[in-house]
Amino acid sequence: MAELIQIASDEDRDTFYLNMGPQHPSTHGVLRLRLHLKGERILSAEPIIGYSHRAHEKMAENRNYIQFLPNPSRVDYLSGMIYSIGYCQAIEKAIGLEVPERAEYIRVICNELNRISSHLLWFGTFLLDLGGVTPFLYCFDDREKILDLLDLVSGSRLTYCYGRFGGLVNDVTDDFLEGTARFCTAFRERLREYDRLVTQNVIFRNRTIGVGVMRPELAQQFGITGPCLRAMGMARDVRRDEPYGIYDRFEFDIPTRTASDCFDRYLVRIAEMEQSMRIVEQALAKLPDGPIMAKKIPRKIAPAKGEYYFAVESARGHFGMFIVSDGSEIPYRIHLRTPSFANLSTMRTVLPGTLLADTVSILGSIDIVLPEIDR
Amino acid sequence: MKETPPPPANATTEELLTQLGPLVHLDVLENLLNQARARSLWPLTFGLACCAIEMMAAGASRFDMDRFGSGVFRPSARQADVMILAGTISRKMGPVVKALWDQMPSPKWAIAMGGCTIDGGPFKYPGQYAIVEGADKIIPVDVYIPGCPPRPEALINGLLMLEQKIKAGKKFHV
Amino acid sequence: MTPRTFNDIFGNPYLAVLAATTVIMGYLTVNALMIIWMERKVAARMQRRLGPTERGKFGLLQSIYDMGKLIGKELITPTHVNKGLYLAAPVLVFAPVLALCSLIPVSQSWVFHDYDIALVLLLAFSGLAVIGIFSAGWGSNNKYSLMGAVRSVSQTIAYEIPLILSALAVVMMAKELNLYQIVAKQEGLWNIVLQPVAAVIFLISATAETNRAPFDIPEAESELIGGFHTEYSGMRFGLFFFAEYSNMIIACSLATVLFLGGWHGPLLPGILWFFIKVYALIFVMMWFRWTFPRIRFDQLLSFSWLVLTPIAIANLFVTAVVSKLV
Amino acid sequence: MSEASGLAAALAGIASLKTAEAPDAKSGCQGLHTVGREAIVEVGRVFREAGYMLEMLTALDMRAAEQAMHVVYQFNRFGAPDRHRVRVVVPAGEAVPSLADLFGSANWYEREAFDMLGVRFDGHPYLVRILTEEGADYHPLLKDFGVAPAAAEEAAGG
Repeated sequence: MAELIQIASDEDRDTFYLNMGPQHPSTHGVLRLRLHLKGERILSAEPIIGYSHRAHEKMAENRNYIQFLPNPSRVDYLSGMIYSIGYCQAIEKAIGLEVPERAEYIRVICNELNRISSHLLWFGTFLLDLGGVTPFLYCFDDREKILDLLDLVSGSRLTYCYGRFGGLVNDVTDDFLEGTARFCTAFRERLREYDRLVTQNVIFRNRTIGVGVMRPELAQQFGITGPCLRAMGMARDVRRDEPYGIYDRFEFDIPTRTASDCFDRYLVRIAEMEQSMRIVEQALAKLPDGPIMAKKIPRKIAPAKGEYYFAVESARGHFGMFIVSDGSEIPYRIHLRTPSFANLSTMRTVLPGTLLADTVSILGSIDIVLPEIDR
Repeated sequence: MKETPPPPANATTEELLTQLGPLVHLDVLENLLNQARARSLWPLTFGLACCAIEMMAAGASRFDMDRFGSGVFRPSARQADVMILAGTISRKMGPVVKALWDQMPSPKWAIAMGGCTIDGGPFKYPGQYAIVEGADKIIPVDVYIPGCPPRPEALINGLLMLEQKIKAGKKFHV
Repeated sequence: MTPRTFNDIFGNPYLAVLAATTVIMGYLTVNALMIIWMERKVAARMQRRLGPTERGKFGLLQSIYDMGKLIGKELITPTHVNKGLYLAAPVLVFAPVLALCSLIPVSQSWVFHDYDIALVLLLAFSGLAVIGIFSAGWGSNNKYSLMGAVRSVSQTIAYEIPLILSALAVVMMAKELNLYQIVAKQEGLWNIVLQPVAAVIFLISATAETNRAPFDIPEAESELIGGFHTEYSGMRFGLFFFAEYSNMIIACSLATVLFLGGWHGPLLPGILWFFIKVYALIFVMMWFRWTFPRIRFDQLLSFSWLVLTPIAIANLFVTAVVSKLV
Repeated sequence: MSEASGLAAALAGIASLKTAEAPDAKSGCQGLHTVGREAIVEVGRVFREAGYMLEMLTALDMRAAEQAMHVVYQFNRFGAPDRHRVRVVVPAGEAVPSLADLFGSANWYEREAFDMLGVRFDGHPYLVRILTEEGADYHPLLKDFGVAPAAAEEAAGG
C-alpha cells in the first residue's frame, strides 16, 4: 500500500490535493481526509484521525472500575447505552456477578431503543450528506421520542450512565413501558413513510446504487463488522454468534444484502430498526417482576489477575473490551476495540476511483463516530 | 454633560483629539447594527464530539433554533457569526479551532457548550495529555453552557443570553 | 396595445434609467427578502418546525435583521486571493439581475423597458452571471471554490441549451420576441396548454440555471462547503445570496410570461395575477429543494445532454411542423 | 471441523508457539498462544489462510515486572467465534515484524500501538503517530507517563 506523503511533481499539473476537514459539514465530526484528486476523481485518499482523541484508555488506568463507568457512553455517544451496559456486563462476567432477570430484560429494551435512535441519526445525516435536508429533521423528530423514553429511566438524553455492576440504577415506570409500546406502533408507520420519501426516490437510488462497493475480501482483510459487513452478505452479529446478556432468548433475524454498496448498507440499517423493534416487543411481553439490582454486590470491584475480553454488538459493529487486571481495583489496562476504527481504515482502498460527491455518500454510509475511532 | 477642562495651550493635535473624543459619533448606527446582530446569529457548522449531537437536536424539529433566527448553519467560517464549541477540544484540534476563529469576520462570538469546553469537564485529570482544558485557553468565550452534554434548551438559553449581551452593546472580539 | 414604460413617464431617457434602477432595486430587495422569509417558513413547515417566529410578527423581520447583520459584518479579503477577480465577482453576479428585471412585463399597462428583442436580451444577460460565479471561484484561490466554479460553468452551459430550445418553441408559436406581445397573445389560452413539454423542460432548466436544489452542485454544502462563495464574508456574501433569490424571481417571472399567460386571469387585476403565478412557481422550486437529495455532477450533465436536450429538440421540431401546417 | 484441526496442525508446526491449555471462559478466547517475535508473521499467515481476521491488536506495558512489552494479537473468524489471542513478548525498545502486508487492519492498529506505547514494527510502510497531536514526543499509555493517581491526588490537595 503506497503511502500518501508525497508532493506532486512538476509534470503532475492536472492533479491536486484536497484537504477535507477537520471542519467539514460531512465528515461527521473531526475527521480529516487528504484526497489526491484528478478533476473530481479521487486517485488516493488518506483518512487522518486523532482530532477527537480524549485518552479514554489512559483514564482507565488512573481510576478504578466504578469510576470508569461514565466513560464508555462517551466513547460512542450515539450508542452510549449499548457501550455503557456492555462495560457493566464485561465487569460482571469478570467478577462473576449474576444480574436479576428484570434488569436483563430492561437492558435489552434500552439497548435496542438506543440502536434505533443511533440508526435514525445515521439515516438523517446520510441523507443530509446527499443533500436531502428534510429527512434529517424527520429522523430527529422520531429520535426525540426515543430520547424521551430513555431520559425517563436514565435521566440523560445522550450519554447514559444507566447500568450498574449487578443491575440498573432505576426501575422503569409504567409510563416507559406504555410509551415504548406506543412508539413501536407509531414508528412502523413512519418507516413506511421513509420508504416512500427516500427509498423510492430516483435521485437517492442513482446516488447510492453501485456506489462505494466494498469487495468481500476486504471484510477479512480489515475486520469489517456491523451493518457494513452484513451488507456484504455475511450474517454475523455478536448478539447471535456469542450471545451476551439474554439475547439468546429472543427471536430476530439478521438482515443481510449482497451488493455491499451504499444502498445496501442503507437497507440493512432500515431492516435492523425493524428487527430491533421486534426484540423490544418480545422483551416488553416477557418482562418479569422482581428486583433490578443483584443482592450481593462486592464492595470492592476487583477482577482476579488475568485478561478478559468481552464483546457486544453496537449500532456500528463489534465493540470489544480487552481488560487486563492485576488483581487491584484499578484496571491495569483497558483496550477498547471499536468497530468504526476498522471500518474507516478501509476507506483508503474503497475511495480511490470514485467521485468527490461519492466520497461524501460513502463516508456517510459506513456510519462513523469520530470519538469512537479516536477514543 | 460633563465639563471638560480646556486643553493646554501647547497640546499636540493628537492629544487634543484624544481629549475631545471622537468627532463623529457612530453610537446610534452601532446600536442599530447591534440590534440586528443580536437577532441574527448564524452558527458555524462545526461539531467536536458528543455535544454536537445536542447542537443538531437544537436545530431540529422539536427545539428549532430557527425560531430565533439562529437556524442558518453556515459551513464556511467566513459567513458565520457565532462559533458553538460543541465537544472536547483535543490538543490536535486546538490549532484548527484557533484557525477557524481567525477566519471568522468580526464581530464574532463564541459559545462554550458543555463541560469539556469550559474546563475539560469529565476528561480533566492530573496528567491528561490529550485535550485542551477549556476553550478559553485558545479563544475568547462569551457564554458558557454547563452540562455533559447540555440539553438543547440550555443551548437555546445560551443563545438568548448572548443576544442580551450583544444588545447591551458590549465590545466585540476583533 | 402598448404598455407604459419609464421613458413615457419621464421623457428624458437618462432620468428614466435612474428612476428605473431605483425602482428595480427596491422591487428586488422587497421580493428577495420576502422570498427568503418564505423559504425559511416553507422549509420549516415541510420539516415539522415553525421557522422564524420570534422576530416580528411571524418572524417577518428576520430577513431584515439578517441583512442588517450582513451589512455590519467585517469584509475579509484573504491575502491569497486574486484581488481583482475576487472583488469584481459579487458585482458581476448581481449586475445582470438588474438588467434582466427591467425587461419583464409585470402587468398589462406596465413594463420597465419595452424592447422588441427582449427575450434574446434576457437569455443573453442571464448567461452573464456565470462569469461572475467563475471569477468568484477562480479569484478566491481556494480549491473548493474552484471546483464549485468549474461545476457551475459546465452546468450552466448544459442547461442553457434546453432552456433556450424550450423558449424557442414559444417564440415559434407567437412569432414574436417581444415579451409583452408574447403575453398579449396568450389571452384565452395559456402556452402551457399547447406546450406542456416545453414548460416542464423550462422549469427544470431554470431550476438548474439558478443553482437551486436538487441542482445546487456548485454550492453543495455537504461536498464543497459553500462552493464559489466559500471565501466571501459580510455583504459580499450577501450579494451572492441576494442574487440567487433575485435569479429565482426572474426565472419564475420568465416562466410565467412564456407559459402561464403573464397577467391574464379572471377578476383580479393583472399585476396581482402575475405575482400569484410567480410566487406559485417559486413555491414549486422550494418544494423541489426541500424534497429531493442532490444530483451527482455527472448525472446532472448526462440528464441535460441525454434527456432534456433531445426532448427539447424533438419538441421544437414538432412545433415547427405543426405551426407550419396550421 | 477439519478447518479448525487444520489450523491447529498449522499452528503446531510453528516451533516457538506455545499454546495454553483450556482457556478460561472468562478470557473470552478459544485459544491462547505465545510466540516468539520472529514467528509472528508466520502465525499471521496461518490465520489469514484459514480465513481469520485480525480483530484486535494492542500492546501492554509489562516493563515493571518483566522488562518487556507484550504485543497482543487477537484473531477471530466470521461465523461462530473462534478467538485466538497470540502474545509476543518483546524486550523493551526492540521491534516486532509488521503484519501490515497480511492484514489491512494491521496498518492502523500497529500505528496506534506505536503511538500509544512506542512499540516499533519492522516493515510497516508508514509507522507514524495516528492519534496524538502532531509533534508529540511521548507514548501516553506507558506506565511511567503522566502522574500516578495517588501522587496526583496529593498534588491536587485531595
